[in-house]
Amino acid sequence: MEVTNYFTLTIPAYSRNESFARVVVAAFAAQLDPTLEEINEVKTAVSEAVTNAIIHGYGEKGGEIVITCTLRADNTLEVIIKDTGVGIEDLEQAREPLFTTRPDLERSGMGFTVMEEFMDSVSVDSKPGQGTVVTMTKKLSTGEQGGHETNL
Amino acid sequence: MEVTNYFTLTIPAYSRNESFARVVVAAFAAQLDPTLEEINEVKTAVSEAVTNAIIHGYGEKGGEIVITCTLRADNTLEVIIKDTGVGIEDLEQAREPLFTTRPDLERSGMGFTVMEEFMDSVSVDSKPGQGTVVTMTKKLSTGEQGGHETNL
Amino acid sequence: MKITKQQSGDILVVGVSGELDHHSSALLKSEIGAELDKGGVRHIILDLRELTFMDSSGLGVLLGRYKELGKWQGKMLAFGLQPVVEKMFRLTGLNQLIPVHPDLASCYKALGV
Amino acid sequence: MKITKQQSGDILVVGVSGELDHHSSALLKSEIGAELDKGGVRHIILDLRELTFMDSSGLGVLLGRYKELGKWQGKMLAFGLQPVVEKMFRLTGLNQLIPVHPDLASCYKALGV
Ligand SMILES: Nc1ncnc2c1ncn2[C@@H]1O[C@H](COP(=O)(O)OP(=O)(O)O)[C@@H](O)[C@H]1O
Ligand SMILES: Nc1ncnc2c1ncn2[C@@H]1O[C@H](COP(=O)(O)OP(=O)(O)O)[C@@H](O)[C@H]1O
Repeated sequence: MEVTNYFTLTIPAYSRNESFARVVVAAFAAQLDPTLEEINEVKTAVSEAVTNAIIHGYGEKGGEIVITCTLRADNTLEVIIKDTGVGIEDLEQAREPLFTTRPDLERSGMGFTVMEEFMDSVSVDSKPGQGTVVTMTKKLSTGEQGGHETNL
Repeated sequence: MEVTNYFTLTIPAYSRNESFARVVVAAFAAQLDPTLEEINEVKTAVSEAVTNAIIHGYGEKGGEIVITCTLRADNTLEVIIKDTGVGIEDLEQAREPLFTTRPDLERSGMGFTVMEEFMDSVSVDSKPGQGTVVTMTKKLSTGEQGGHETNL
Repeated sequence: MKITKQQSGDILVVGVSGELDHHSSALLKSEIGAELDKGGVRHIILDLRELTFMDSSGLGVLLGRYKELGKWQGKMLAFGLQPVVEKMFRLTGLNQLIPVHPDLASCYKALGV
Repeated sequence: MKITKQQSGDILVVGVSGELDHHSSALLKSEIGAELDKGGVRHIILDLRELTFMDSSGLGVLLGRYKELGKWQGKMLAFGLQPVVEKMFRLTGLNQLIPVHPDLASCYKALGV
């Protein structure tokens, strides 16, 4: 399906950039005029993946996160969030609800579960020592289909 | 002066991305809690430079624009807007008020004048056939100095 | 950006809301152009109360319409400018070609209505 | 994010407004922690009317405080959830640990006040 727009954003892995990452993806998705609920779901999923890169990928020691968003002619939004941190040893275990390697940081282990709930598809590619790439897609409604509720 | 935050954003040179570019830079600058007037000035300057890349740099035929923003510890925002389009032959002439090479497109020739008026410094680096880099800086006030008027 | 149009006699009142940049200026140009093509418009009053952003591309499209009206000695007036738009008018000298009024009534008065 | 705190008897009412994510959750943790350290708090009521965003990091910090209250059989209640926050409570099962009430009065009532 034809790509109609895209962006690539590189940010340092600072926790204060979590909200910035959400705003940028939401502003980009808003060009389709989706519902407020869809925008909130995308924002939440982005927040989960970016936070994971900061906390788990880079162990809160900084590094860079690359976010790539693509819109296609069928109104599908694809969000790719990439870090070059420690990577994930056991992907299947990582995606289980309530599983976390950092209970000491009060992590709930629900990050991947939230991403899966709020997006249409979530795929994770990771190599220990090399980093993690989370790819999520979601089909958004457009204004004609009953959007017009957002104001970004 | 120490860099406290930054981002790099790559977008296709579509006119519908002019507003997206403004929103992203404004959201980034908002972390300092500047005044609404300062945010509007930065948005306008960004709009001028991005529009120039789309219209003049790439002749409205597409291409990529790279926007890099840096915040420093003294609250200075630096915005760099780069295209790899046709470049500018005579830089001095280009920066004169009312000068435009595209009166056919109803350009006012006031783009560089507006950038200079709204930012503290504007420097332009361009090579014909290779592209143009516009670097602008502006010292922003923070909340403590009387900001808190913006809501981004 | 959203555009509203309302004609009374030979005066067209154009309301522009949202952000007027290069992307949206094409629409403003064609919307006003369509009215001018019909032949009954002499003057234009711009209602800018809801305009929250304007850059030099917006300036260009307003200047272009101003020049068209000049062909038949028509005038262009504006009212309701927000500070950020007012600043662009002042900075670029546009206010010397398109006089800025406090409200619609004062625009009509200036046109002798 | 902004936090307000108000204590009446052994009940602490914590208002959380804005966005509760990993970045802001540290502040919420320390603000509530400071009150618990003083020793007079038994139950907590969360006023979430102004909370516009919460992700699983917010969930983690609320769960953490919930567990602390458990040490002395204290309860945590919440009211005023916006749809997006309500969804996170339901999806993650948090509403089974932190009961959601329609308003402050109903929270007080549930605590026998
Ligand atoms: N970007 C990442 N880099 C390294 N490990 C990760 C990354 N994302 C997730 N993980 C691992 O997967 C686990 C589960 O993630 P998640 O479901 O988001 O829960 P939580 O973040 O609360 O731990 C994490 O505890 C961590 O071990
Ligand atoms: N990114 C660019 N690439 C090539 N030429 C440019 C670029 N930016 C500006 N110029 C040249 O400089 C001239 C003046 O620019 P400006 O002051 O913004 O006015 P305008 O855009 O209205 O023409 C343009 O007409 C164009 O010839």
